[in-house]
Amino acid sequence: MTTVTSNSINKEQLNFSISRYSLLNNKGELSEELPESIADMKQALHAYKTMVLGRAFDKKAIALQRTGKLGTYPSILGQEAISTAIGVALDEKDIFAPYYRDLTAQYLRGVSLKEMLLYWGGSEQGSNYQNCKKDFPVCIPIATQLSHAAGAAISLKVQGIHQAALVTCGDGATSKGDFLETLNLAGAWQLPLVMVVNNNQWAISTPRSVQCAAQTIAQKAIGAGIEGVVVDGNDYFAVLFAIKEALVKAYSGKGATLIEAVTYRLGDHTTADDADRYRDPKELKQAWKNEPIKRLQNYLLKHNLWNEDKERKLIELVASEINESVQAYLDEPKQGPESMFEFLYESIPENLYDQYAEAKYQRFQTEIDKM
Amino acid sequence: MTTVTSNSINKEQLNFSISRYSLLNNKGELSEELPESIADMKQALHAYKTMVLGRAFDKKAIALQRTGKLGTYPSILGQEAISTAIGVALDEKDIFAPYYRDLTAQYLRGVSLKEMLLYWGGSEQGSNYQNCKKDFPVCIPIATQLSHAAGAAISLKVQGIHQAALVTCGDGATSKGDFLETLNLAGAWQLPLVMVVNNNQWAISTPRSVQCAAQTIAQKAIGAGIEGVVVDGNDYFAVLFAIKEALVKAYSGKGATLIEAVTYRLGDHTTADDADRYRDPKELKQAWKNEPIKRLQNYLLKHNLWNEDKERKLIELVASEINESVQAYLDEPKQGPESMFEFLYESIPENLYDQYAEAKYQRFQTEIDKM
Amino acid sequence: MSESHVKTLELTLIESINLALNRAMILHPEMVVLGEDVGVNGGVFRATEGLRDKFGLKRVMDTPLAEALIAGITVGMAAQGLRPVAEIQFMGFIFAAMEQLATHAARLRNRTRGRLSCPMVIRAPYGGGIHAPEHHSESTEALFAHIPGLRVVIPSSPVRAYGLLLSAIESNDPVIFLEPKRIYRLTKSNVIDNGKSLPLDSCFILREGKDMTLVSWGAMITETMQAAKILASKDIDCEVIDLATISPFDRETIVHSVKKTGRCCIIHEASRNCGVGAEIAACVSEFAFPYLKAPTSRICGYDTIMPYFQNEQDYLPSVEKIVDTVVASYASKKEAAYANI
Amino acid sequence: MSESHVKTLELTLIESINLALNRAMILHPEMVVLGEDVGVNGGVFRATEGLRDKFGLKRVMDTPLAEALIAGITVGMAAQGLRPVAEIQFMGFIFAAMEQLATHAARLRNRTRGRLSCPMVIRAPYGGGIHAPEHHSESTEALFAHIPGLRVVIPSSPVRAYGLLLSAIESNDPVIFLEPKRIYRLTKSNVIDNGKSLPLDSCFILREGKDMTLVSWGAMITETMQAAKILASKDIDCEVIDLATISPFDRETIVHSVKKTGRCCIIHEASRNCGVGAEIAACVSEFAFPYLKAPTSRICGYDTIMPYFQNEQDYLPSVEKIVDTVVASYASKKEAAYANI
Ligand SMILES: Cc1ncc(C[n+]2csc(CCOP(=O)(O)OP(=O)(O)O)c2C)c(N)n1
Ligand SMILES: Cc1ncc(C[n+]2csc(CCOP(=O)(O)OP(=O)(O)O)c2C)c(N)n1
Ligand SMILES: [Mg+2]
Ligand SMILES: [Mg+2]
Repeated sequence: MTTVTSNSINKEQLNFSISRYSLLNNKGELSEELPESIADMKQALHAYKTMVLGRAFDKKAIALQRTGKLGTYPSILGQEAISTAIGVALDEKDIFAPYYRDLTAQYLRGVSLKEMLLYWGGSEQGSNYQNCKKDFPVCIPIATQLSHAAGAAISLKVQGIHQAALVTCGDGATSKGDFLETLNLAGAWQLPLVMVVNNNQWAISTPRSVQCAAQTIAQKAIGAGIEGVVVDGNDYFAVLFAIKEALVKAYSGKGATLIEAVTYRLGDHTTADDADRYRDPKELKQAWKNEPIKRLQNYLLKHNLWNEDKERKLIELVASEINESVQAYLDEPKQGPESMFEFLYESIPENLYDQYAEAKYQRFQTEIDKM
Repeated sequence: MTTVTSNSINKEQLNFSISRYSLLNNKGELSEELPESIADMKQALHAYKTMVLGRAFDKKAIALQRTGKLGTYPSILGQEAISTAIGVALDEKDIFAPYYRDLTAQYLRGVSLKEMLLYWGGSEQGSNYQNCKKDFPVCIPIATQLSHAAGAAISLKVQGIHQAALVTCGDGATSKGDFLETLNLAGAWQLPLVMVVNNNQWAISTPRSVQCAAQTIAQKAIGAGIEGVVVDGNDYFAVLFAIKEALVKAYSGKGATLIEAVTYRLGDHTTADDADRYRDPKELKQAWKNEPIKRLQNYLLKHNLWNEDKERKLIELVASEINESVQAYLDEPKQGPESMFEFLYESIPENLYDQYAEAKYQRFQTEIDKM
Repeated sequence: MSESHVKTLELTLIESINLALNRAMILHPEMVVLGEDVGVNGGVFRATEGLRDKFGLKRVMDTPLAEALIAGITVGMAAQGLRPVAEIQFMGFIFAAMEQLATHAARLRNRTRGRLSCPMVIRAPYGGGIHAPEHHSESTEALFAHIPGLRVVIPSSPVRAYGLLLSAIESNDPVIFLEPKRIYRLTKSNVIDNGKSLPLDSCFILREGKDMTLVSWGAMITETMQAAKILASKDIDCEVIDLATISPFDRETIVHSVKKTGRCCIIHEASRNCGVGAEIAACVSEFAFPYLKAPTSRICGYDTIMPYFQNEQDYLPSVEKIVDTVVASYASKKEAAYANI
Repeated sequence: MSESHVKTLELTLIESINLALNRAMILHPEMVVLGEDVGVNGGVFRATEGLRDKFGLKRVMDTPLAEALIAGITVGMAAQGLRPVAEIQFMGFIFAAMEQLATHAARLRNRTRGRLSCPMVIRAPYGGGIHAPEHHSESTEALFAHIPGLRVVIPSSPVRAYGLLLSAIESNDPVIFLEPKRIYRLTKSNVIDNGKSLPLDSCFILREGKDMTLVSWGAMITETMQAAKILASKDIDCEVIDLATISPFDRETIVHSVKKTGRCCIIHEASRNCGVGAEIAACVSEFAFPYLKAPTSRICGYDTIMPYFQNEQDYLPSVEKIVDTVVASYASKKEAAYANI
C-alpha cells in the first residue's frame, strides 16, 4: 500500500491483483515446460480425441437441427478446450454444474451422446444421466446454476467430503446478479467451488464490451475476496492447469477460484441465431487462427504423439460413434403424455388424478389411432 | 503489470487499486488542509446543525415508537455524517435515491420532518414530497433502489442533462444481485451515477465479515471497471470530499464512482431489533469514540466557529422544530379507505368500481360512527 | 398525422409489433427501447428490427444480461421523464425481474401518492408451440394479473397487437405486454398505421353467438375460433371473447355475454390451478349465477410443468378438446340440481 | 421416540414452529437451516431461536443478504444430499427468489426424470396486521400456488403449524411454508412434541355446519371462526374449512362440504383478482354446480396494494364483513334463475 497524492488530498492506494497466463501458442509451442500436474501425454491425447469428437458431434447436431430432427442447438465451435479441460480435471466424485456449451465436459463425465441428443431433441429423458447421477443437468436460465453449485459445495463442506463443485457460465452471465451473489458467498464461506467463465466474447449479439467495462472478468473475484485467474481459453494446457490448481485448493479447504477462460464463439449463438447480422466477418476470420483443436494437434504432431493416420482413424471412429448415437436417439420413443405428471411431485397429488387420467387416455387414443 | 513466478509456471499479474482516505480525526484535527471545494465554513456549520437535528429527531422518533405513536423506525445514530454530506454535496437538480437511513440527506433536500414522520407512521402521504418532487422515496426492498438510480442516470444522459443521480445503501445490500448488476451497468454505460455505501458493520445481526470476504466493499468497483473509494464515514469532510469529486466526475461525463463510507451503527437495527442479542458491548463502546458529531464539533470549537452558547440555542431550536413537526404529524388525519384506489392506476379501472364504492362506504360508516 | 400519410400494410403479428414500436417512437420523443439484443440484432424475434438505425443508440439500448436490472432501470427511467419499453427475451426469464415489477413498477405511483409514476411497458414473447428449449414456452400471465398496480395485456391478432401496444405505451401505468409467439408469423392481416390505440379496458367480441360464451386470449384464440366454427356445424352457436386486457379486465362484457348465453367456457394455455381462468369462472359465478345453465368449464394447460417440445402438443389444449368440452357442457342438464334446492 | 419422552407444551404458533424445527433437526441429521439472521439472532421473529447453539454453525447458517442466492443454494443443497429449510425474512422479499423457485426448485425432479430432487422448505412470515412498514404485510400465496411442482402450505394454529412444518420438512417436494405472522403470538395451545407430521393433502374441518361452507386459511381463520360463531347466533350454521395445503389442495373435502351445504364463501387476505379464492370458487362451480343454492362469494383483500399500516385494517376483511356477506348470500334466492333456464 503506497501513498500517492491525487487531486488535492493524500490518498492511500489499496492494491489488488489477478494473474493471467497461457502455455501453448498457435503453432503448438509451449512458452515453458509443462508442469508435472498436467504433463500426462495419455491424458492430452484423450483430451484431443474428445475435442475432435465434440466438434464432429457439433457439426452433426447442427445438421440434424437443419433437417428438423433436433431442436435449437448451441454450437461449441471454437470453445472445445475449456469444457474438455474441465472434464479431464474433474474427479468423478466432484459435482459438476454445466451450462449449455459443456458438451465435452459432460461427455467425459459420462453423459452419453444419445442423452445429449434427447435433451436438445426436446425430451426430459436427456437429463436423466445414467453415469454421473449427481451432476446437475444443463441450466437454461442464465447464471442460476452458479448458486446450485455453491449449494453443492456447501453440501460437501457440511458433510465433510473433501471434493469440489465446479460450475461454468458464459461472459454474458457474469452481468447477472446470481453470478455475483454466488461469487460473494464463495468468498465469505470459503467454499470448495471453482467457477469457470467461458468468455467467448459474445452473449448472443451483445459483445463483451457491452457487458462490462472491466478489463477482465476475472477481476470480479477481487470484490469477493477470492482468487481470480485469466487463461487463454484456446490453450488446453493453460485451462487444465488453472482448473487443477483451483481444484487442489478447493479440496484442501482453501476456498474458491474464479477462472476466466478467454476464447471466441466461432459459430452462431445457436441454430436459431444468425451472427452475420451483428458480427464483423474480419473478427471471425481472425479468431479462427486461434482455435484450440489445431493448436493442440500441432503440439501433439510436433512431439510425435499424433499423425495423419491416427487422425484418419479417429475421424472414422468418431463418425461411427456419433451415427450410432443419433440412430439410438431417433429410435427412442416419445414419452407418453402421462409422463408430465409422473415426475412432478414425489407422488401424484389426489387433485391431479383426473388430469392424469385424462393424459393417460390421451396416450391411449394416440396409440389406438396408430393401430 | 509485472511478471512473477507462482507455483510452477509464469503468471503475469494484472494490478488494480482503489483509494482510501480520511481528513478529520476524533479530536477534530485535520491531517491536511481542507481542499478548497469543501472549505466553506458556513456549509460546515450548516452540516453540523443538521447532524444535531438528525440525532435529536432520531431520539424523538424512537420515543414515539416506544409509546405507540410511530411504527418501526431505523435509527441513524452514529451515521449522521454520511447522509449529511450527501445532502450538502448534491445539487438541487441531481436525483437522489435514498435508503432508509438517509434522514439528514432527505431533510437537506427538502423533505419535511412531518413527511418523514408520516412515512414511518404508516402513511403513504409521507412520500409525497412537496419540495424535492423528483427524488425517489425511501426504498425498503434492499438494494433495489440502485437500479432506479441507474435508470435516473440514464434518463439524464439520454436527455443531455449534465446532472447526476446519487444512491445509497448499506453494507448488507452489497451482497444482493441488484447492487452488482447496477455497478456493472454504471461502468459499461459510464453513467453519471454515485453509489454511496453506508458500511455500518452490520446488516441486522449479520456482521460485515459474514457479508463478504473482501477487505473493502469499495473494491467491488474493480470488477465493474469503475473507480472505488473508501472513506472514513464518521469524517464529514472526507465523505463530502469524496462525494463532491464523484459528482464533478459524473457531471462531466466521466462516469460512476463507488464510495464506501465506513461507520458504525450505534443503535439497534430498528426499533424492532435488540442488538444486545448479537453484539459485543465492548465493540459498541469502542465505536462511540469515533462518532461523527462530536468530531465535527471538536473541529468547529477549535476554530472558534462554535461555542456552548450556540450549542444551547441550537438544541432549543431543534427541539421546537421537532415538536412542531411531531404535532403536525399527529394532527394529520388518517387517509380514507378509498385512498387505496386513488393512486393505484392513473384512473380507476371499471372493474374496481364496486370495490372502490365499498371502500368509500366503509369511510362513510366510520364517519357516521364517529358522530 | 395527416390522413394522407396513413399506410395500410399486410402484416404478421410480429411485424405489427415492430410497426407500433416505430410509430410510438415517432409519436413519443421520450420513449426509449431497451433489452437484451434489441439493438443491432433487432431482438431475437426481430420485434425491434430497424429501430436502432432509425432512432439511434440513445433511444435503443442493448443492456447487459440481467433481467432484474432491466426492470429496475426501466422503473428508474420511467419515474424520471422517459417512457421506456423494455423487452424480456422470453417470458420464462421474467422471474428475476419480478421483485422490481411487483415491489416498484406496480407501486411507485401509489407509494408517492401520485408524485412519481411508471409509464413503462415490459414486452415479452410467451407461450408454447414453437419447438423451443425449456423455459421458452411459459404462460405465467396469472402471476402478473394478481399484482395490483400492474396492467397485463395480450394481443391475439396483428391489428390488436398494433393498437394495444400503442395504448400500452401511451398508458401512464406499468403494462406487462405479452406476445403470443406461436402466432407471431401465423397469418397476415391489414394493419392501418394511423397511430390509433385501442382501449385498455375492453375485451373484444370476435364472434357473436347465443348458446355458449367462449373466453380466451393470446394464441389460443386461434384454436378457440376454429372450435367455434366446428361447433357451429354441430348447431352450438358460440360467442367468442378475446379477453385481451387480462388485468384489470372487462368483467362487464363477459358477464353480459354469459347472461345471454347461460354458459361459459374459458380456454387458456397456462396451467389451470390459480390461472386467470379461475378468476373469470369465479366472476361468472358471482355475477351471472342466476343465468347459468351449466357449470363454467375451463380448458387449460395441465397443472404440470410445460414439457419439453416433444410433448408440448400433449400439454396445449387442442381444438378437439375445446369442441369435446363444449359439447359435453352444452349437453349437461341443470335439472340434477333441482332435487337439492 | 419412546412415548415417555413426549412432552406436551402450551405454545404460541411461533413457538410451535421453533419446536418443530428443533424436532426435525433431531430427526433428520441431513437437515440444515439457513437465512438472514437465523443464527445468533434466532430470526427476526425468533423462529430459529436456540438452533445455532444446539446444532452448531454447520447446520444453522446466517447467509449474506441475497434472497435469490438463498433460494439457489437451497436448491443446490437439496439436490446434493441435504434437507435445507430456508427462511425468507418476510414474504414481501421473496420476489428475488422467484426465479430459483419457479425455474429450479419446482422443476428439478421433473427435469431429470426423478434423478435429482429438491427436498426443501422455504419458510416465510406473511400477511398484514402487525403495524409493519411497507412490504412486510404481503399475502402472495397465489403466485406460488400457480407454479406446478411447488407445494404451498399455511398453518393456522400452533398444533397445525407443528404438524404441517414437520411434514413440509419430510416431504421430498419443495414446499413454500407461509406463516401467518399476525397470529404468531395470538393464542397458545397444547402441542405434543411427538414428531408426528400432518398430511399435506388434506384440509381441516374446524367446525361442522349445514348451511354454508366457509373456506379460509392462515390468520383469517381467526375472523372466520368468530364470524361463524356470530352467524350461528343468527341461525346460519357454517362449516369452516381450513384449506391449509393451498396447493395442491384438497378439492374433494371442499366439494363434498359444498354439496352438503349448497353454499360457499371463501375468505382470504390476499387481493381478490386471481387469488386462491378464485380457484376454489371455480372448482366449486365445476364440481358442485347442481348443488349450489347461491353464488359462491369471495371475501378478500381489495385489489389494491396492501396499504401502509394506518390503513391496513381498512384493507383486511373484517368479521363484520364476513358476517354481512354470508347473511346476504344466505338470503339470496336461486329462484331468479329459473326464468332464464
Ligand atoms: C435469465 C436468462 N435471460 C436470457 C436468456 C436468453 N439467452 C440465452 S443464451 C444468452 C446469452 C448468453 O451469453 P453468455 O453468458 O456469454 O454465454 P454464451 O451463450 O456466449 O456461451 C441469452 C441472453 C436466458 N437463457 N436466461
Ligand atoms: C430484499 C430484502 N431482504 C430483506 C430485508 C429485511 N432487512 C431490512 S434491513 C436489512 C439489513 C440491511 O443491512 P444493510 O444493508 O447493511 O443496511 P443497514 O440496515 O445496516 O443500514 C434486512 C435484511 C429487506 N428489507 N429487503
Ligand atoms: Mg458468451
Ligand atoms: Mg449495515
